[in-house]
Amino acid sequence: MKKLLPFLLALLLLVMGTAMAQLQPEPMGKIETLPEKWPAHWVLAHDVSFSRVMDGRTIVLDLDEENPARAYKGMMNNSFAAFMAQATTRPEIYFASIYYSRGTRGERIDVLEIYDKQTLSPIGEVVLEVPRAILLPQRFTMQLTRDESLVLLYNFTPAMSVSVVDPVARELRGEVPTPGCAAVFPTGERGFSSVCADGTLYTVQLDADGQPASTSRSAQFFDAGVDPLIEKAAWHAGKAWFPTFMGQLQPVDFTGDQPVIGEAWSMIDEETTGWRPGGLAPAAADADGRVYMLAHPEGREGSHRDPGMEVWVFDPDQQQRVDRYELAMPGLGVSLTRDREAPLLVVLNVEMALDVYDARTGELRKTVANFGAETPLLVYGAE
Amino acid sequence: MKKLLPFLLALLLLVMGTAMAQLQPEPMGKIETLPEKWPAHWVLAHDVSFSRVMDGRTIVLDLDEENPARAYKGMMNNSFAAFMAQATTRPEIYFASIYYSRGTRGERIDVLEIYDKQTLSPIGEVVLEVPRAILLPQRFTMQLTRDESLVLLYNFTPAMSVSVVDPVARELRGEVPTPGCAAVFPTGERGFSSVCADGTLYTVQLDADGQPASTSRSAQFFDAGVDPLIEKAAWHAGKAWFPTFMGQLQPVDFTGDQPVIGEAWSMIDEETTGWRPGGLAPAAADADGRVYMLAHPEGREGSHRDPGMEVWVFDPDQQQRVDRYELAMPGLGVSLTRDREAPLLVVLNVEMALDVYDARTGELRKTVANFGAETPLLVYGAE
Amino acid sequence: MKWLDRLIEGRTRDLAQRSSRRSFLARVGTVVAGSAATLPLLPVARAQDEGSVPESGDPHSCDYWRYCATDGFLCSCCGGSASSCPPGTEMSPITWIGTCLNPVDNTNYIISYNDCCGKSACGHCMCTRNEGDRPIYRPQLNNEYNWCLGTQHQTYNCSVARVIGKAFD
Amino acid sequence: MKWLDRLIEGRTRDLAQRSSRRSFLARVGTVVAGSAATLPLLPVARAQDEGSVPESGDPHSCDYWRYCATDGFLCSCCGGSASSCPPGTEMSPITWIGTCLNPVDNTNYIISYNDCCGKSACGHCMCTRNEGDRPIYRPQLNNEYNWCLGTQHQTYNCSVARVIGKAFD
Repeated sequence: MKKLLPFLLALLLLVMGTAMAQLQPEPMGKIETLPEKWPAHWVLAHDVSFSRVMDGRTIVLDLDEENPARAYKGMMNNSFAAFMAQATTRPEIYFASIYYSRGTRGERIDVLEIYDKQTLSPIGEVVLEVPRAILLPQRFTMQLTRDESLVLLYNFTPAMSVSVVDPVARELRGEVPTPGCAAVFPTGERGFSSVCADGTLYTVQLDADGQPASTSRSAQFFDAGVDPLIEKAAWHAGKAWFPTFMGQLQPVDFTGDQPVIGEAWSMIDEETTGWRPGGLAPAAADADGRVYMLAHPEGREGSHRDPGMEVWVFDPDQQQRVDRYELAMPGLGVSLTRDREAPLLVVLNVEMALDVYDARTGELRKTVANFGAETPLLVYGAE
Repeated sequence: MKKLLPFLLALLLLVMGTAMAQLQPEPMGKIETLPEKWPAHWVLAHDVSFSRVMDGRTIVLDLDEENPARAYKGMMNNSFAAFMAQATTRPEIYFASIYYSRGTRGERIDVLEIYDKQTLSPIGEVVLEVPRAILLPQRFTMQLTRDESLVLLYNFTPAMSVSVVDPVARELRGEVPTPGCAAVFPTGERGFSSVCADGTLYTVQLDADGQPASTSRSAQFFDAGVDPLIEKAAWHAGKAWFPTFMGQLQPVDFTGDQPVIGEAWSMIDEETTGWRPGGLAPAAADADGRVYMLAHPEGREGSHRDPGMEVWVFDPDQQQRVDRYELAMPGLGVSLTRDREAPLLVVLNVEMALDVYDARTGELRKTVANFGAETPLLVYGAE
Repeated sequence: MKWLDRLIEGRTRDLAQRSSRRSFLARVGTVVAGSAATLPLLPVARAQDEGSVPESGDPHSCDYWRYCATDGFLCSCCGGSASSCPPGTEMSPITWIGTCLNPVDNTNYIISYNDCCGKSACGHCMCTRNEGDRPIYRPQLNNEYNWCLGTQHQTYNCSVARVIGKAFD
Repeated sequence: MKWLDRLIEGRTRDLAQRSSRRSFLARVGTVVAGSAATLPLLPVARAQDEGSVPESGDPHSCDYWRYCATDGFLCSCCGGSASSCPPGTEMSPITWIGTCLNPVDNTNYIISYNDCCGKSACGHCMCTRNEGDRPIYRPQLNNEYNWCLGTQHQTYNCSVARVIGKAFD
C-alpha cells in the first residue's frame, strides 16, 4: 500500500478542487454473499475451459432465475480439469487443482482446495503429494466418504491409486494402491470401491485415521473385453447404475461395507434396436432413484461418447423404461437437481449450453447459454 | 520415472505376446524446429486469451502457407496480458508474464521470459522486482533499446516507472521513475522516452549498466485536455507517428538522444469529415515508412477505440494520404510484415480473425481464422 | 467492448453493422472529473442529505446510464450488482472515474468504476463504452488499465459503477 | 471430439445433423492391441525390412485413417505432423494404443497416440474418434487420460499418431 499513498493523496486533492454537488456516495467495498444452504435449483457448471485448461472455473447458476444476467451467482477458479466434490454436512466444496510455478510449466503442485459456499472463497488447502490423475472430467475421480470425514482422489501416474485427505483437519492421510482399478465409489461409511479391468470391484475400508483397515475384491461381474462397463454411473444415495457399451444397466449397491452387485438388464428393446448409451456424463439419477440415460441411435464401435439424441428414464427397481425424452439439441451430459418436488433435468448440449428440462415430463423449460463458460463439461446439482 | 517402470515392463510383455507383423516403427520423440531467421511473411498472433487471461499464448503463423493447418508453426505460452518484444540481433523473443502460485491467486511473480525462436522454448528468465503494468495489450509497454542491450518495461502500481533488464546477462538493472509519463519509446542507442499527461515527452538515457545517465523533458507539444495524443503509435526505424483523438498525425523522431518532435497535421480532409482514427492497435508503418491508420466514420467522444471501417495509407513525409482501403470486416488492429517487396497488411477483425491484405493495393488475400486463438489482440510481423 | 462480448458469447455476425453504434448517451462524458474510491476521506462522502439517485434502465445492460466509461465485464451479470462485487472477490480501492448523464434528472453524476479482483474473468456481459476515457498517461481517466491495485490479487473479474457524487454542470 | 472442435472454432450450428456421424473407418478398431512407445525396447522395432506404410488421405483432417482412436488436437495442425511434435513441446514416452485400418493396403496397423506436452492446448483441429477406446480402468486403451506422463510437464498441447507395427488380422 505504501506505493498507493501518494496517488491517493493526489486524487484527494484533485477531488477537493473539483466542483461536485453533495450526494451520499454508494458504499465502497460491498461484496455479495450466498446462503449457506443453496436452493435446490442451483447448479454448478464446472467449466474446465478445455482450450485454456490452466484457467478453469466453476460457475454457480440459479436455474429458477428468469433474468439470465441474474442467474449467475458467482464463480470459483480452479485448474487443469480440476476434480470437484460437494459436502452436504458442511457448506464446503472441494476442488483438486494442479498448478505450475510458471502457469503451464515449471514446478508442479497438486492441491485440494476447500471453498466456502457462502463466500465462494478458498478457506484452506491440502497439498497432495501424489500427482492426481489428469483426464476428461467425470464425477467418480473425487468423492467424499459417506460420513464425509474423508475426501478420496483418483491418481494415475500411470500407477493407479487413491489419495485420502482429511478435509476437516486439512491433512493428507495417505495413498492406497488400486492396481488395475480406477475411480472411487464411496462404499459403506468410510470406504471406497474402484472398478477393475478384470471385471471386479476392489473395495477398501478405511479406519478413522484414513488408513486401510480391510480390502476385498468382488466376483467378476462384467467382461471388459466383451461389453465394457462405463464407470460414469448414475448415483443416488449410495446406489449406482452403470451403463455398458452395449446398453446393459448394471446396478451396484454401495451402502454396505461390501458392494452388492445386482442383476444387469438391457436398456434396449425392440423399439430401440441399435441405440446405445453415450456421452461424457451419460447417466444420472434423481432423488427418487429414477435413472436418466443419454442414448443415440446407430450405435457402433467408438460411439460410446457420442452425443445423445434422447434421454431415457428408467425405473431401475422395475427394470423398465418409463419415459423417452427427445432432446431439443443433442446432449453430452445429464444431471439432476436434488429436489423431489419439481426436479430439473439439466442437459449439457453440444453447443456447450445448458438445456433445462422438467425431469418429470421432459418439457424444455429454458436454455442457459453465454454465461461465461467455455466447456462446462460437468454440471452438478447443488447438494 | 521410477513409477513408470513397472508400467513399461507390463506393456512390453503385452506387446511381446501380441501378434504383430514386422515393420519399422515411426521414430519416437521427434520434435519440430524453426529457422533462426523467420521468413518475412510469418507473424506472431499474441493471444492474450481475454476471458482466460492466465493461460495466454502467442501463435506463430506463416501467412504464405495456403493450407491453414500448416500455417500454424507453433506456440509460446505466456500469462496475464503478457508484454511482448522481439530481438533482431538474437533469435529471441521476450515476454513479461505474471504468475500466481495458485493460478489466479496466491503469491505473485513477474518474470521476463526469454524464448528461443528456433525451438520456441524458454531459455531463461529474469524475475522482475517491480510489478509490471497490467492493461489491454499494446506495443509500447515493452521495448528493446535500439542497441538491443536492454529490455524496458512499463510499470504502473499506480506509480509510473520503467524497469530495465539486461536480457543477455539475464539481470534486472533497476527501475527508473517516470512520474506522470507512460509507455516506452526507444530513444537514441540506449534510452527511452515516455509520454506525459502534461503534453511532453520525458526522456532517459541509460549507461552501459542500465542506470540513468541523463534525463530531459521536451517542450509541450500536445494538450491532453483538448486533443489527446494516442500513445499507440505507428513505428518504423526509430520514427513514430502518433494519431490523436481528433485525427491529427504527430511525427516524432526518436533516433537521436533527444526526440525531435515534428509538425502535426490533419489526416482528415473534406472527403472524410467526421472520421477519426480508432481501434486497439490503430496505427502501423511499413518498411518504407508509409503509415497505415484504422479510421471510422461518425467519430464522437468515446469512439477512439471503435473498430475501423477503412485503413488509410499515408506518406508522412509528403503529409498526404496516398490510399484508402475499405475493409472486408471492421478492424481493431493493424500490423505490417517487415519486407519491402510484397508487404502484407494484417488486420485483426472484430471476429478475432486475421484479414490479410496486400499492403500495396489493399486487396484482400486471405482470412486466417480458427487457428486456436481466442483474442489475438496484437499481431506482430516477424522481425 | 461489445464486439468482444459478442465474440466471447459466440454471436459475432451482426457486428459489422454495429461499428458506428451510438448509445443514447453518446454525447455524454466529455466533462470528466477525477475522484478517488477511498470515499470516507472525501468531502463528497460527508453529505447525506440529498437522498438517492433517481434510476431508470437495466443495470444488466451495457446501455445502462452509469456504464458510459465502463470497459469490462458487468458485475451485475457476475454475481454482484452495479455497485457491489461478486462473492469471493475484493473491490479495488482506487480506480478510474467517469461522468455520466442520468437521463431521469438530466444531471451528470460522477462514477467510480471499481474493479472486483482476485478471480479471473467473469466472461459474462462484456461492456465497453469509452466516453471520457483518456490515454494511459492519464490513469485516473483510463479504462484500459487493470485497476486491481491495492488489492490482495490483481486478477480481474468484473467492474462496478458506483455513483459517488453529482457534477455541477 | 468433433463437436468440441467446432465449438472451439466457433461453428456449431450443423452439429445436430452430425451426431450419428460415421467415418469410412467406422467399423475398425474392435481389434485392439497394447503396445509401448519406448520402441527401441520392442521386438517390432527391430525389423526394418518391410519399408514404409502406404499412405492416403490428409493428415490434417480428423478423417485421416491413423486417427481412429485420437482424442485431442492434431499435432499436424499445431506446428508438428502426424508423427512429430510442435516446436518446444516434449513427446510423452508412454501412451494409449489403437488399431486402425489403412485403406490403401486394407491392413490393420498398430498406432501409438503419443501426446506432445509442456505447452497448453494447441486449440486447433480438435479430433475425437473413439474406435477401440475403452474405459479408464484399461488405461492403455483409453484416450480420456492426459498421457503427458514421464514428461517434464503434464500440460497437454496435441497428439500424434505414430505407426508402430502391423497387426496380423
